[in-house]
Amino acid sequence: MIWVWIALAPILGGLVYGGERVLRARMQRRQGPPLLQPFYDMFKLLDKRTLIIHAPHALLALAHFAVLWFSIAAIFLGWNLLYIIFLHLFAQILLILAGYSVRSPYSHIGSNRELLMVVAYEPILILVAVGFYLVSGSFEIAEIVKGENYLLQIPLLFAALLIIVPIKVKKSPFDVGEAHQEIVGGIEVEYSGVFYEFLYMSRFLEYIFIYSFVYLFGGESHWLGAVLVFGVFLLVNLVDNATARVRPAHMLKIIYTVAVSLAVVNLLGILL
Amino acid sequence: MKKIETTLSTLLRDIGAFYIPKLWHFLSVNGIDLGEGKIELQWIFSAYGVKDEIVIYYVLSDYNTPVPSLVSLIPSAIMGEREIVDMFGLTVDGAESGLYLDEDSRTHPLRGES
Amino acid sequence: MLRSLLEAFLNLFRPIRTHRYPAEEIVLPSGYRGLIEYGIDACIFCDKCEKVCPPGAILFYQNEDGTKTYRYNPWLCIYCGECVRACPKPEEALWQSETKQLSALKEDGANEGWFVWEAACKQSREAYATVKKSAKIQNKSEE
Amino acid sequence: MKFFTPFRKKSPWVLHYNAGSCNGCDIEILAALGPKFDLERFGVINTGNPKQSDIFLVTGPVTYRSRERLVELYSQIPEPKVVVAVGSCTATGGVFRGMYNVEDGIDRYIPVDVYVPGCASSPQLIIDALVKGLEVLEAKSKEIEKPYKLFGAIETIANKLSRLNMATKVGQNEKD
Amino acid sequence: MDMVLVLVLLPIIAALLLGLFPYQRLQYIISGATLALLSIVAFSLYTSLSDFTFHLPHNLNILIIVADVVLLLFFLYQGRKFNNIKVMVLAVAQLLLYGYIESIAPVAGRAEIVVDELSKFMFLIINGVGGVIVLYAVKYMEGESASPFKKRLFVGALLVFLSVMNLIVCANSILLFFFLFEMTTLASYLLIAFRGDEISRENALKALWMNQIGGVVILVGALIAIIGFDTVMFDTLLESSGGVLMLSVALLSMAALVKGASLPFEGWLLGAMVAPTPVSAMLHSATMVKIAPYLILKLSPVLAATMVGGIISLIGALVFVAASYLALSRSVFKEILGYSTVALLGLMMALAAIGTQESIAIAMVLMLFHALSKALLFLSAGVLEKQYHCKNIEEMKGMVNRAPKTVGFILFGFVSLTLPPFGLFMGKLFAITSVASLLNEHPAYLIVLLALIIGSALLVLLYFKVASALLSSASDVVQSETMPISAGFNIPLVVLSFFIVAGAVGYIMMQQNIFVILLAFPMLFVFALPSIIHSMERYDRTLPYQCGEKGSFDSALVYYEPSIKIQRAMYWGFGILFVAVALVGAMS
Amino acid sequence: MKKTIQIPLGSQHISLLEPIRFKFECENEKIIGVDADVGFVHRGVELACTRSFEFKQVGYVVARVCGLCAITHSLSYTLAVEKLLGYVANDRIKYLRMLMVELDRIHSHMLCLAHTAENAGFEALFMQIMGDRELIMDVQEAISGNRVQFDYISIGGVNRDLTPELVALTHKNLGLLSEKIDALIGLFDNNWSLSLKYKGVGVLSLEEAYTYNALGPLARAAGLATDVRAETSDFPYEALGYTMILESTGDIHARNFVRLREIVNSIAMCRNIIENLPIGEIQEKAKGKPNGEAVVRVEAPRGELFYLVRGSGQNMLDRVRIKTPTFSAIPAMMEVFKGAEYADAPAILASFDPCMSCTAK
Ligand code: SF4
Ligand code: SF4
Ligand code: SF4
Ligand code: SF4
Ligand code: SF4
Ligand code: SF4
Ligand code: SF4
Ligand code: SF4
Repeated sequence: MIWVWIALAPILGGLVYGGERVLRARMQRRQGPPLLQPFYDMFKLLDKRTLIIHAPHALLALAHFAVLWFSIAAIFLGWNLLYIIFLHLFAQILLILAGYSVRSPYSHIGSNRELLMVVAYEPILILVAVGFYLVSGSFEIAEIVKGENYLLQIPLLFAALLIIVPIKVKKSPFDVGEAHQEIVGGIEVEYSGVFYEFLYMSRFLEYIFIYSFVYLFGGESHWLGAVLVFGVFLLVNLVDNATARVRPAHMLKIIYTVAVSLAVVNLLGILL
Repeated sequence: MKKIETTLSTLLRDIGAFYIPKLWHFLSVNGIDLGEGKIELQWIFSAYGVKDEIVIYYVLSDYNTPVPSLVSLIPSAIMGEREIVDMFGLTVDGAESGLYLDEDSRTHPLRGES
Repeated sequence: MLRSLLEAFLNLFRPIRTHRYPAEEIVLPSGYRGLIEYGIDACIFCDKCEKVCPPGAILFYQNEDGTKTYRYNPWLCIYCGECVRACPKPEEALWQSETKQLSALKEDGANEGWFVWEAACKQSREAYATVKKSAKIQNKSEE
Repeated sequence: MKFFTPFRKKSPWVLHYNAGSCNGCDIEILAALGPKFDLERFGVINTGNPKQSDIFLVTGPVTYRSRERLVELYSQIPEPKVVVAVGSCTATGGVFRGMYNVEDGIDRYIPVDVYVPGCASSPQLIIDALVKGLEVLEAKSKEIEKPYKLFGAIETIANKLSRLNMATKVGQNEKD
Repeated sequence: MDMVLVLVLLPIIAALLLGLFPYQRLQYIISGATLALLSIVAFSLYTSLSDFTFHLPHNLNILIIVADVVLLLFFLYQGRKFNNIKVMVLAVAQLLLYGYIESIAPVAGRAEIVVDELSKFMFLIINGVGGVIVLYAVKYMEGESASPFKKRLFVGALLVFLSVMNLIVCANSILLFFFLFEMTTLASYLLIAFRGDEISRENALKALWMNQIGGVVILVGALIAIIGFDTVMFDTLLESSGGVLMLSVALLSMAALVKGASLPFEGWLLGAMVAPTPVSAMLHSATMVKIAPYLILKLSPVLAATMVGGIISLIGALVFVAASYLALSRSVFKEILGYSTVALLGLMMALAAIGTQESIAIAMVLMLFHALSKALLFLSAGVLEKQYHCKNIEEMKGMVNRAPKTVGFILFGFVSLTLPPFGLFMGKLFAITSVASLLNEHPAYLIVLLALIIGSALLVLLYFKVASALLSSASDVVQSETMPISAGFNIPLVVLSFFIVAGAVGYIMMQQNIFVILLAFPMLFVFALPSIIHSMERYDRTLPYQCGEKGSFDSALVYYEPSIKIQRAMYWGFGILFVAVALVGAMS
Repeated sequence: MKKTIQIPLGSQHISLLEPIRFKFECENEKIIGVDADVGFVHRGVELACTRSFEFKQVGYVVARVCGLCAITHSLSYTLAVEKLLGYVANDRIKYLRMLMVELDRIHSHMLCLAHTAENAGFEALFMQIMGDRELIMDVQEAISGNRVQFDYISIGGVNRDLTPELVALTHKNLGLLSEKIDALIGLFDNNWSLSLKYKGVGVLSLEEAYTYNALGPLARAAGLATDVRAETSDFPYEALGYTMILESTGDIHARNFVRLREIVNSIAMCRNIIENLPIGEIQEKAKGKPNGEAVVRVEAPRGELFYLVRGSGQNMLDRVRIKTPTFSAIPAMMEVFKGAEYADAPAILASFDPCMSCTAK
């Protein structure tokens, strides 16, 4: 059963993405694309002639996608949270290397920003993991989902996580890595056809990845988890529609002051 | 509209004496081909906050005499100067060609056929 | 920012502004400047419209029998309406409709075809002029 | 693959390039992306990136200086692709026809599939053209489409298909 | 015991042989054989179970005293010669202290040499990595502009240094340790100054005086140990309790901070980067500086769960972050590596000072894999420097096209420093786990945890910034020429890579954790990449998107320079913390 | 060692409507040098106006210099020619012309605000403004028959009259719009992320505004009191409630605010115009051929538009000189970029509301 879910992860993510595009359009009082639009895009991309800059660049996207999927699988299988975070980091690094491996200005800046984003959200993810550990006594997801009351015990960590969700799902105010109007999508700028497809789908997986973290806060109650995911989803989209994109430096500053101190205060609160 | 004639050699001095950044808005450099290799060059100013006050310094010249640059007085004159370099093929020191035209496109469209 | 958040949320419950265009026609206001239409019966072939048209979207082909054929290129026209204002018999010979021209495909020769026409019209006039001239000369010599 | 072709129609990503227009048509494209006409309901994303685009929305009659860029962008769009010339001046040169720095319509350089009239063209017309363009897109093949002019050959270098020189000026290839 | 003798004497013999026979081929054979022998011996030592101890002959002890005095006089002379007050003052201080201590030193009760688990582990690092570096050095020195004799001397010196290192990690007497400590100082001094130009000289002197501070604090520590516990032996000292014990230990750990180039002493290590690359590899990242975590590890039974231990782990953790951050503003490849070494040494010391069984184990793992990876990186940097004449990462752009193999090694080095399933990654992962589990004991570990997390993130940023420069290459169809790189350079790199992989595999096996093994799975993609690349011929190659324009794109990397104010505050802060170690030691 | 990145922006870039090419020399992402190429859109309108078009057609041609303020172009040209013909339009014509110019200003300002929001990464705001802008587009379409190129003004008058239905429609939409603008003003003032993005960013100081001859909203945002509407007497602006809008900080925020408040002012003026519309002919005969030289200045949405027309009593003119606002604003623009972050560059650029198509003509 779990393997089916793992196999379906991109589809699930695609639905989330599709739903998000509809929701965003509605928030802007537009009709918006159909719900299945991401899949149309996917199939369309498969049908394009592919242009590449050089082979390693193209393949790194593939590797990124595969490793990302692997990390999603790790989540579903209930592995150690820290491993999962680092696996994800690894996937991200493959992508960043890809961005750097072409001599393209936007790709380079995109990679730079992606690195900054990693530096920004990685600590928070780990702190959240540590928070789970302190409350449940284990880093294993399989153990963590057996606990409860996370929301009461580590509420500020949840808030910290909330702050970084927009980074991962590439939403305002922290969509600096993609920033269409500045760097035309950043890392993804040089991809086309099937190889872009992998990047496009890895976005779906990112959704699953980050929303799983949110889901964990529900503990053993699946309902609470689902409600949390939905609430965060809605909130993130609301914020996306109410803010402009901040500068990368601002993003770092906000994360490192607000989010980190929230997390630290919460951890201290548990410990003292 | 006031038109004041001057010459290329006295241009810098005249405009230097006339132009006070807080009073005058520099509009543009303008060239008008008069035919037979002659050109009228105009430097146009308007006054801030005063109705219908326009002052035009103009010079009758030909295409071969280099035109002095006003950039030292008015930094924004560079645009107009580059424009007349491109459009009329004049030489203005410090103003490069290539604002509008590529090297290989037609040269100096506004210059009259002579 | 809270205001914007609230607005975004409320927008979810407001009607959308989108006009489902191809499914639902958009009503153009009366007086919309659409296609130029031509009524051959009323036209007196004064060529005023052709002369006044800025981009040259109206051309007359000079037929050998002295009549002219009207050519109009909606992909060249800028819909300024100047031709209609110039026309001595507006509403009958030339008028501006309120409909839009649809887009053309490659086969319609929107540009390529017009180059051909321009050349053809020019040639037809020259040819006609020479014919006329020679006819005149002939007339004179006959006299 | 046959199975995928219908989806071309559902996900047209556009690239917009202004090849010397007066902005009139560009702001209408912008308006078409706006909430009233909302191109996104057709699945349109304005990618701004040729490599991920299917539809090339061009405005402007191609000025002398933008022609190389036009061809360069065109050659960076992977097939199948559709070119939509938005506005009278893009289709035929419009009011600029015959001016010295203008090339009378983009179809002097690249194959145009849909010509949109209007000066300025309007969102409705743009949507119409898009719908028409999608039909063309569906029928297209994935073979390489070449621009007409300023065209360096498509070469294979070390067994790899290369489009690096597709938009060099005529004759420039031989020089260097 | 014979084996330890082999470890100590074989390098010296090899060095002598090298001095005698000036044949290139022979140099390879000798150094290769030495490498093989040393590694085998070290490995068999490591697997042997028992600890053992032995006394040094009395004569040798006298000899050491004489040598020590000569050494200090030499320092004094150098200070005099180059007019460096700091060197002179410190040398004189050490002479006086040393004289006094020798006069009151108790007759050795216990053995001067103790080979325990830790020593064996260190043998492994020193001989495995050091041997490879010597092998590499032979090739490297070929291209150096120095007399053949000097070149041989250089390689010989590296070998002798190996034996010094082998001895230091089993010294039980603080005085012996001091002597060897000063020997390593001497070694860095001489080898940094090897090129003999102005900058080298200056940096060498800087290294000299900073390291001498270490010497002074060791002596003071020894003095206190003698006064308080009437011993100069580590093991006796560590067994005792109460009184001035903490002060003595604190002073000794301060020596470690200096040797480990923790801030504010990182200057000497960075200055050391002017030395020939094998020196950087050997002294300044792979082996010598490992004395620092080694010393802390040795002291950790006492340090664990004390204020002194706490403050050292604090310093270590903060250094980890600060040095990673400072590295981001650098553009010389070796300096970047140097800074990251400083950072990781800080981490190791932090973990060692925490002193739980788990954290000690992690510190040791970090030491081993760091030595391997850094040696690999330094040696590769040396190749780029020698063959392509580029030191600055800005010059290394697109190097992947020109030197694919070397860049491959460098990337592998980075990967092994940051990614699963390699040792360093595992080390950091477990470090987080173990620090997290400590949180319940004392919330103050939160600082260490934070530093750990943020520092790791910054290091990732750093490594991939550099990797990016190497990788950025133009389109596939644009050919660029590569240069053949001789086997002399490649073989050591291959050996190191092999060690890294073998280490990782061994480590994973040891963990017996299914997840860890699975973690290795994503790496398959990376290794599978090159093989797939060949099948990519049917795709069109195009140029990068440049807004429709043509023309080449040139970019520098991103540099994050902290402002002068922040830097100054940082140095002051670390200076105060450094002094605080002694104060805290005195108080408890 | 050189540590700069060259970041290109344009000629094709998603944040640009038009081809303009910047090359930013950046340290990290901080801009230290700018190089701009503005000539991609050069078509040769000035020459064509004197060679291929008769003076009566030129009004339609110069409208295609720029689609955003086409109406100001045709107005300036028409005024210049009318001056040469010695013709003075009656009040109704003047009022109608003013109405169109002000409507155009509203839509252009709104477009600029939307575009600045989009370039700052605030898509929802872009959509909101674009949605509200349709109100004014409808009015324009109804009055002139086209959404963008109005072709409303011709020599001797205007082409269409304002019927009572149109008056009603205009009234209604202006009323709706003014509510929306009030909401926008609140939003621009209070949104936290917008103030990060806009306040103190892209500052043009008053000093710089004087030195670089800034104009239009750009100058007024810096506190330089210049507005052609107050500096010419061609139109009775003061009588219709014109006030000059000034801000002092000179950053993006100030420019946005100048535009927002100008929209409010323009709405008020438009209402005054339609309420006090004089009675008269909308088209009178202006006889003769242009002879002599005339200069005309008109306040376009982006600042002063300048026309110099010289004729010698023939159908073809001798010289049509067009000096457009953005053309003059470019030196100031380049100055502002220096020291800014690249991440802000698209927003700064959009806040200048540049128009390359008129810059290059
Ligand atoms: S900018 Fe990014 S999030 Fe926005 S529409 Fe484009 S791809 Fe989507
Ligand atoms: S509407 Fe204008 S462009 Fe069209 S045919 Fe008439 S005059 Fe020509
Ligand atoms: S102006 Fe009118 S009457 Fe004259 S040719 Fe044209 S359509 Fe016919
Ligand atoms: S984000 Fe991109 S797709 Fe969305 S409106 Fe802006 S430009 Fe268009
Ligand atoms: S068709 Fe007309 S409105 Fe559109 S860009 Fe061309 S000139 Fe401008
Ligand atoms: S809406 Fe998009 S395509 Fe159109 S001009 Fe703006 S950025 Fe370009
Ligand atoms: S003038 Fe500037 S802001 Fe306005 S549409 Fe053109 S590019 Fe956009
Ligand atoms: S800047 Fe010029 S071209 Fe642009 S809108 Fe204004 S007048 Fe028109």
